[in-house]
Amino acid sequence: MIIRTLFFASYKDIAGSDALDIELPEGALVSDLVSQLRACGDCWNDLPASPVAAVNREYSPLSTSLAHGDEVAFIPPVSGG
Amino acid sequence: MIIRTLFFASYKDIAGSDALDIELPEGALVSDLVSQLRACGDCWNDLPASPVAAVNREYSPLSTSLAHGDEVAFIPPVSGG
Amino acid sequence: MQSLQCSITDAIIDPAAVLAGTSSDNDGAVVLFLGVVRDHNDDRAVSHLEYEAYTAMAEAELRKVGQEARDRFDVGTVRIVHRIGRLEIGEVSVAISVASPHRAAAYESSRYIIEELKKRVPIWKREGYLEGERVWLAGGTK
Amino acid sequence: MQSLQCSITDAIIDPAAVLAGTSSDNDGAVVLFLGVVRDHNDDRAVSHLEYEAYTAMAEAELRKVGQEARDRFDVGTVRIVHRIGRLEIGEVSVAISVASPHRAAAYESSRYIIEELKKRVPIWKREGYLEGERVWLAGGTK
Repeated sequence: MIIRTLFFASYKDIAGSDALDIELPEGALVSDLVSQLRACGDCWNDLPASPVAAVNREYSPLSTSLAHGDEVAFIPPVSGG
Repeated sequence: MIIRTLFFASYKDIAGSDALDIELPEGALVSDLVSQLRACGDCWNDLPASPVAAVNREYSPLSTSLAHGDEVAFIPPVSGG
Repeated sequence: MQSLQCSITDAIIDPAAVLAGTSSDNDGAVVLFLGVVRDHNDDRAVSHLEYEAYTAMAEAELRKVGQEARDRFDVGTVRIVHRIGRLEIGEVSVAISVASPHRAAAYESSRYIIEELKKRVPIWKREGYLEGERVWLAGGTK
Repeated sequence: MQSLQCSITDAIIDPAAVLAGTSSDNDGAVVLFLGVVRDHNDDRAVSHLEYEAYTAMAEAELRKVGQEARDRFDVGTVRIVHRIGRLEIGEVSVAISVASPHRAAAYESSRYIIEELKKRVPIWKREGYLEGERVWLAGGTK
């Protein structure tokens, strides 16, 4: 399945992109997406092992299971206001 | 000596005027001014025996002694804002 | 260019004018408080309000309150404007703007000013009710 | 006509427009909070800020925060506008207006909204320093 993966602020600098379509096996969790990204090495190691994530624009635990077409965003510490 | 005496809001209704020049003996205190006014009877009895007062635009105790030309205001409970 | 500006006016209060130029380059937060005429008080239907002030003393007392806020909190420019005369429902009776480097001080000083204003500043409000009566209020409202 | 209006914008925020029409006849108080770009942070001279948002989620999260404020406090119309893009010193980054029958609820709900916004709403700020460096800030400022 394909997961639309979004990166913001400092995580965008890590990813070198603001959005990537990542292929994952059926039944994968958000934590699997994180592991797969960090396994790419290089600056991907700068992505925290347990980043804050949102699935379909809702804060969601890393144990959330994903479905084809889901939108996952990794949320660096926010600094709005 | 002559004391300029100001009345606001409900006290103006009691005094029937927003300002009166009151003659008082030298050395009189604000409390003497109050007593003299209340002695006029009728609605003057509605003026509290110990009203909040300002002398020359500063909140002042009733024990404040007055001088010719002073401006005394009696301040009903305020309700601005 | 921090300053303290306090006035009593019989003109309509324009919130944008009260805000204009209040924040300096050092300020990160501005809090504007507006008091607005409500259509009821304690379950009575209000048609309008009349405000009266001991203007010279009220301006001096507003200035004291503003200065106390500046002494207690880390704030920049403070502006306080209170209207007098007849006010209709929805019109602004008082506007208080405070700029500060940090938001906590902006909120706290704004609140300090309105609470002290309601306790001490010689201004009085008479409510006109829909049925025609007019009554001077004694003491502050919430 | 109480409502909850939340938006992310790349246009200059006009405080008067944020205030316009926020108070109903039932409201006695309006509190407007403005976040303003300061010329320094932690002793470093700031030349400008760049704000980025996860816009769709940020608007949804602002709406949740606003709804929580309405559930907790007796408030009428709530408007929250956050700007993104490049902001110069003195420009408004966020405006929050709250109308309420009573001032305590207006102050407290305004404060609730800005504190929650800074904790939860997916918006990020990058400071540009006078010497040229640009750094993403992590976590809220005071």
